[in-house]
Amino acid sequence: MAKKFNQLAYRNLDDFVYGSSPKPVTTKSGMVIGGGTVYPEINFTLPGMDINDSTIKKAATIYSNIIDGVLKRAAELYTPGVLVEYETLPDFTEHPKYGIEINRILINSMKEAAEKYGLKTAIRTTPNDLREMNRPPVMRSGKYWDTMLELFEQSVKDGSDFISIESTGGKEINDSALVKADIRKAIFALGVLGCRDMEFLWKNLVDIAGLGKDCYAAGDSACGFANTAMVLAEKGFIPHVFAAVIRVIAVPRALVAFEQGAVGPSKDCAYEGPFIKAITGCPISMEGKSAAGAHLSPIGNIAAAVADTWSNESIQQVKLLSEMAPIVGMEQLIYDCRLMNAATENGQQLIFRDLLVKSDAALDVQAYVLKPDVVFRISAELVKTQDNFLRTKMAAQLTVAELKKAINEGKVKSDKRDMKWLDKMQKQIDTIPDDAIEFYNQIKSELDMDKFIPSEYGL
Amino acid sequence: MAKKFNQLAYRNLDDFVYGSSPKPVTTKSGMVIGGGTVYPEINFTLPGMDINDSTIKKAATIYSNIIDGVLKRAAELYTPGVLVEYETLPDFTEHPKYGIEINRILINSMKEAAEKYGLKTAIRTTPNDLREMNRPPVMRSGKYWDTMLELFEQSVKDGSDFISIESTGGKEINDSALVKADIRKAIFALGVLGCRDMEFLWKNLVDIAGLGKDCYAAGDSACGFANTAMVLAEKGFIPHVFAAVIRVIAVPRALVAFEQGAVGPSKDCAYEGPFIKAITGCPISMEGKSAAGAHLSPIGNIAAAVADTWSNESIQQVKLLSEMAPIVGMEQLIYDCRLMNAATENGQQLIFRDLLVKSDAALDVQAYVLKPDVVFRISAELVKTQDNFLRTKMAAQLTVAELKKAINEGKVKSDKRDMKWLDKMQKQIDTIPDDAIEFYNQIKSELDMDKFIPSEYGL
Amino acid sequence: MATLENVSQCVLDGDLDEIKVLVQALIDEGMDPIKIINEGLIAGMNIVAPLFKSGEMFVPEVMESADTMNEGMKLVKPLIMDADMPSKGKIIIGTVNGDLHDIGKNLLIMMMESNGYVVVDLGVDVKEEDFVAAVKKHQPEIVGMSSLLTTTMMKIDSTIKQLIKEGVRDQVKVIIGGAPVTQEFADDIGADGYSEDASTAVDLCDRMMYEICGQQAISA
Amino acid sequence: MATLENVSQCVLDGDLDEIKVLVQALIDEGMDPIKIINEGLIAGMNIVAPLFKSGEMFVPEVMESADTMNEGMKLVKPLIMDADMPSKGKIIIGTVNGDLHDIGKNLLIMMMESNGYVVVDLGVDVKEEDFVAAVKKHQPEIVGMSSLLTTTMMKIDSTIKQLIKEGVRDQVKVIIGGAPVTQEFADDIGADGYSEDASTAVDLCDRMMYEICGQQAISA
Ligand SMILES: [Zn+2]
Ligand SMILES: [Zn+2]
Ligand SMILES: [Zn+2]
Repeated sequence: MAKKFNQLAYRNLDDFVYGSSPKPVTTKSGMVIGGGTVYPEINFTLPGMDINDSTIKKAATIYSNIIDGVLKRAAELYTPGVLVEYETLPDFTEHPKYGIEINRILINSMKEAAEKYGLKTAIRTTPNDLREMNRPPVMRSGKYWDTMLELFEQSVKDGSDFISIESTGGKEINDSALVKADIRKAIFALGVLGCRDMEFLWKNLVDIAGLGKDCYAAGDSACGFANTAMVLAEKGFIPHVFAAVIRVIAVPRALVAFEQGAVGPSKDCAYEGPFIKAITGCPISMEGKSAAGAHLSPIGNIAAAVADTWSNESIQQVKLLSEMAPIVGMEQLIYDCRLMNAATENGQQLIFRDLLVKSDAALDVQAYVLKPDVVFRISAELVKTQDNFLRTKMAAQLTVAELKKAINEGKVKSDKRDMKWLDKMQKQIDTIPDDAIEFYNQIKSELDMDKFIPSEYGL
Repeated sequence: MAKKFNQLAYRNLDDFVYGSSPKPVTTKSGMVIGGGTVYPEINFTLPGMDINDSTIKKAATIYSNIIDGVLKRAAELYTPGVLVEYETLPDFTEHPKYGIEINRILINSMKEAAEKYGLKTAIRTTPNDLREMNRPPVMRSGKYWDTMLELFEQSVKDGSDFISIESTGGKEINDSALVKADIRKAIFALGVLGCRDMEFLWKNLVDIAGLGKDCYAAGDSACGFANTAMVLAEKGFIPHVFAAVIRVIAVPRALVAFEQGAVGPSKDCAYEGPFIKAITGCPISMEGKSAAGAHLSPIGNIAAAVADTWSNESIQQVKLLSEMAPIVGMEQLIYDCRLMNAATENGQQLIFRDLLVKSDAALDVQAYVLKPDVVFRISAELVKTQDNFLRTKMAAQLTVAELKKAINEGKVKSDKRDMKWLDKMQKQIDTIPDDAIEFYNQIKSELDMDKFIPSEYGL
Repeated sequence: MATLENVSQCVLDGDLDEIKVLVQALIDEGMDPIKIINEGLIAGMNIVAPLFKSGEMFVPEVMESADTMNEGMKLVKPLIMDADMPSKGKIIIGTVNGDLHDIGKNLLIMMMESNGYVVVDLGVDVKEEDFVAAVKKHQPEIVGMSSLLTTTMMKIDSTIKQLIKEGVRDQVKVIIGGAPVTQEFADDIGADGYSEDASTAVDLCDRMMYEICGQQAISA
Repeated sequence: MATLENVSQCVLDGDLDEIKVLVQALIDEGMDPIKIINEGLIAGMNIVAPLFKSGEMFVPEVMESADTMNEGMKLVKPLIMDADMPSKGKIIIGTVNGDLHDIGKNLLIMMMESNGYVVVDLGVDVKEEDFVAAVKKHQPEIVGMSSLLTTTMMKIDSTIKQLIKEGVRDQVKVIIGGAPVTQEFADDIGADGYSEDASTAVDLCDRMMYEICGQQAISA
């Protein structure tokens, strides 16, 4: 039975702050995520190398060095806890034994750090979505589905605290929608394909999480959708307003995981997090300036405004002048968290939240849509329907309207071409019917049917 | 005529905040450093390579790519201004034509960025102190002195806004004092040799700055003294309390530059900056968590508490997942500055300063000595004498006393061995006479006379 | 009245309906179809390219212009021998084995095509031997490879080795790109060029073609 | 009463006066001087090393212990033939040409000496040919080079090349370190080992010596 979200999790905008959420999650080690403290979430990846039976030992050594290094630094800086994310590279999901081995290495090092330093840690295991290895993607069965689930299951049994994924259902259509700035196709990709796939996928993942002791299904990220849009916008390839709208239309898709039983913290790169937190009350992970090594962004500070864990997204094991890059990332995250938590200890978290917001909100439309009041206003409308597709269409309409108003009132910096694009999007959105199937029939002829298989989405 | 500092530049501790100082400095481009806004200060260096006539062209291209990249990102993020630091590698000072060429490339790119984006910039040129290339160092004449001054002079004429240096007078004695945690020798190195060298050197540098249009002598850093101590302490090689005391005894040395006419912003890695600002009222540069790629530190946030420019110290031109590392550094600095400046716009800079302080001050003795109230208390004592050596001895006494009190009162985390080391230092300091020459005669027999030439310090 | 300038402007505006009218009118007037291409359609894209580079046009707008140019091409192409079709050169492009990222690759293809290159898209997850087979079949001047993952970038290296092994490495220039890829890496593995993103890749290819064919090629 | 255990404890405590009394007493008792060294003085340092590694001792304390050991050595050394002096091996150490950093190097020397190695310190700013000359003269098992600057790290490479050119590369193991140096760089330029800092360098050298001489060397 899916959960229903038909009202906001908050009554008061002032309660909507970083570090605490109405439904905190407690890890095996006693970290209470959303319980008042913002924790750092550290991510890392291999330097350039091949992965095969002859190199896996070397890769394991690198992961082992990384985790030992970051946990040592975390202990030296007295962090109240660390969430480690292990996000797999494709080879580690395709060959689950590789992924399982690395996950175990990380869990072991975390145990050692607990003994050695008394450090509290938890691990989020995030297999990459392998299903797109088939072209067109096969979403509900087959070799890739099987190996992916194998990695999930064993990780859960081996002691992972959280499981997540950046799932890709609908990406095969969204990719070209992005570069063409085609909002109708993007709404189809996220609101029809994405939401349908999420429902299927997260039902399975919630069940798998249940196989473990105190293991939680944590949440998904529309990374390949909304973050790709953000990166394209940063490069000047597509309009910032388009990327801002994509961000918000990714919200109903993300919500599906929580309807199916995910409890957070949602994924770091899921900037749709603030909406999820407002609607579900579950804690969220976010990333901003301290993830600049993974991607530049116009939301370096505001991303932290209501974050419960604060992440560096990812960094390769390369040497900087001081230390290996993941250790540098660990230190930066810890100081960011210290500052936020210091404000909380003073009872000044609201002041600090508003500074994070003020820092960025007026400078970019993508930052503007993450303002807590904007998040509340849009979220309050979205909960009025339980139809995921309609929610997606509404998200687009509401965001376009919010941005037009903000630009007209001079509340946010905008490119001279932005208003034209907002008008264009509005016109396109207005052609979309309220019913998903009706929309599918309408748009079918425009879709590249070599790229996707309708039956994989129950269509 | 040297300036005298016999009282604090502030009456009220609440005025002692980041971004504004009693004596702001205005750059050619109109940036007012210490005038209310914290600016990012970006530094960068080459990846691993040889420098000679056949590679200098490649090096020039790399610097050109770096500066264009960072200024573009700075403009995209709407920063109110950028201070660029060009800190030379030895080859670029030894062959001034190399250093001059790179400095010109940077200045040209800054001009282009002004035209293209309307970006305000200024440049600090920091030749490395070449005099230690002689062993023992020759401080007041000779080939290295000459080439170093040649680079300073031409840079000033070519349009540099600020000149700085990390001077090394006394380092030849301080190096072994650090690893032996010998506070007497360190006081001799900084308070006798360092101060004497600073007087000679900065008299010259202030004159050279005067050769340029609106060019300022900005300040020095005891990097090779106090930051080396910090790094050794981070590695667990020497006691944190020892590094904390070294930090403060570097203050009188740094002050000499300002007595000679330097006006700030003092050097980024000169963590003695807060004391300099309290005493002289000049703006300061600082670095912390966003300089973690250059060195880890226990003062990631507190370092920003009274900073006027905020620096990344240095980063090589290496590729991270998003972008080249200097661009990543630029973005992180800008977001840090945005947040601080947002607080200032709200009139909340004091709240924010105190959060930066609260974040770190209780967790490490090196952070504790940078607390604004501690800085004020110690500075207020130091200005009572005009004798640089006596000031240095007093700095040591005062810091030991502050730390003992703080540890006893449970105000700062400490290692169980710290009190023993504080007692040991105090005993050693008590053996030091108040007169520099008397001290020199006392300690002479313990000095390795192969390592330094007394006459180079007027001894 | 239809003029070559109107055609160029129409490409710039991305007007898919109008272009047909204009180009057909010029054909009916008896204008040399190669002239229509070079001085009308491609000339239009030559205005687009710098506007994109300076940030005044977005990718979707460039794509509309490219679509418009292609719409015009459809009308003139049948009137010209294949061999006479103006082209800057031929490039085959693919994302390497194990890597599924295609947005960057697709942007590159779009930019290359709209700048007058003939592009053969091998898609994503392209095996070493498939690159080799494509070189043998299509005889391109340039091979472009992209990798977005640190664990697939070494596949660029192995593909180059395969090209050498099969004796076709010298026939082509190899250019590479993608998030983890750097100029240094390109130098290390013996690629001919590295490009940071789609918008600089065209310049890179122009330089490559210049090395291959001399000035001629670029002004084609 | 003086015992070997007292001597070890005295080294650990770093008591420069007491050590003379204790060692002299054992000599006067007629104890084998090599036994005094191995089971008293070096045994003391063998307690110090792990305490330093685990963060329970600071460098200045280790240095005091090392000084204390050396003070004891001064008394026993004249009683032993040079060739019989226990030593793990000989290492020459220097900071490369153009680089003036010596704290890290000096820490390494201190750690190596107090772990039983004989160290020849070439100082800072050491030219390629001076490394070679020192290898020929001192016949060390290991050569250690450090570089703290990105612009001097390539000097490690050129020094290794010079060792090869002069035909002495095979006689020694080369270990390297310093802020910009990485394991990858060490592999690239053909160094035998890389160490992150002084405290791990001793382990590295012990491994190197094991490769050279077998188990024997380490337990010397
Ligand atoms: Zn992501
Ligand atoms: Zn410095
Ligand atoms: Zn600096």
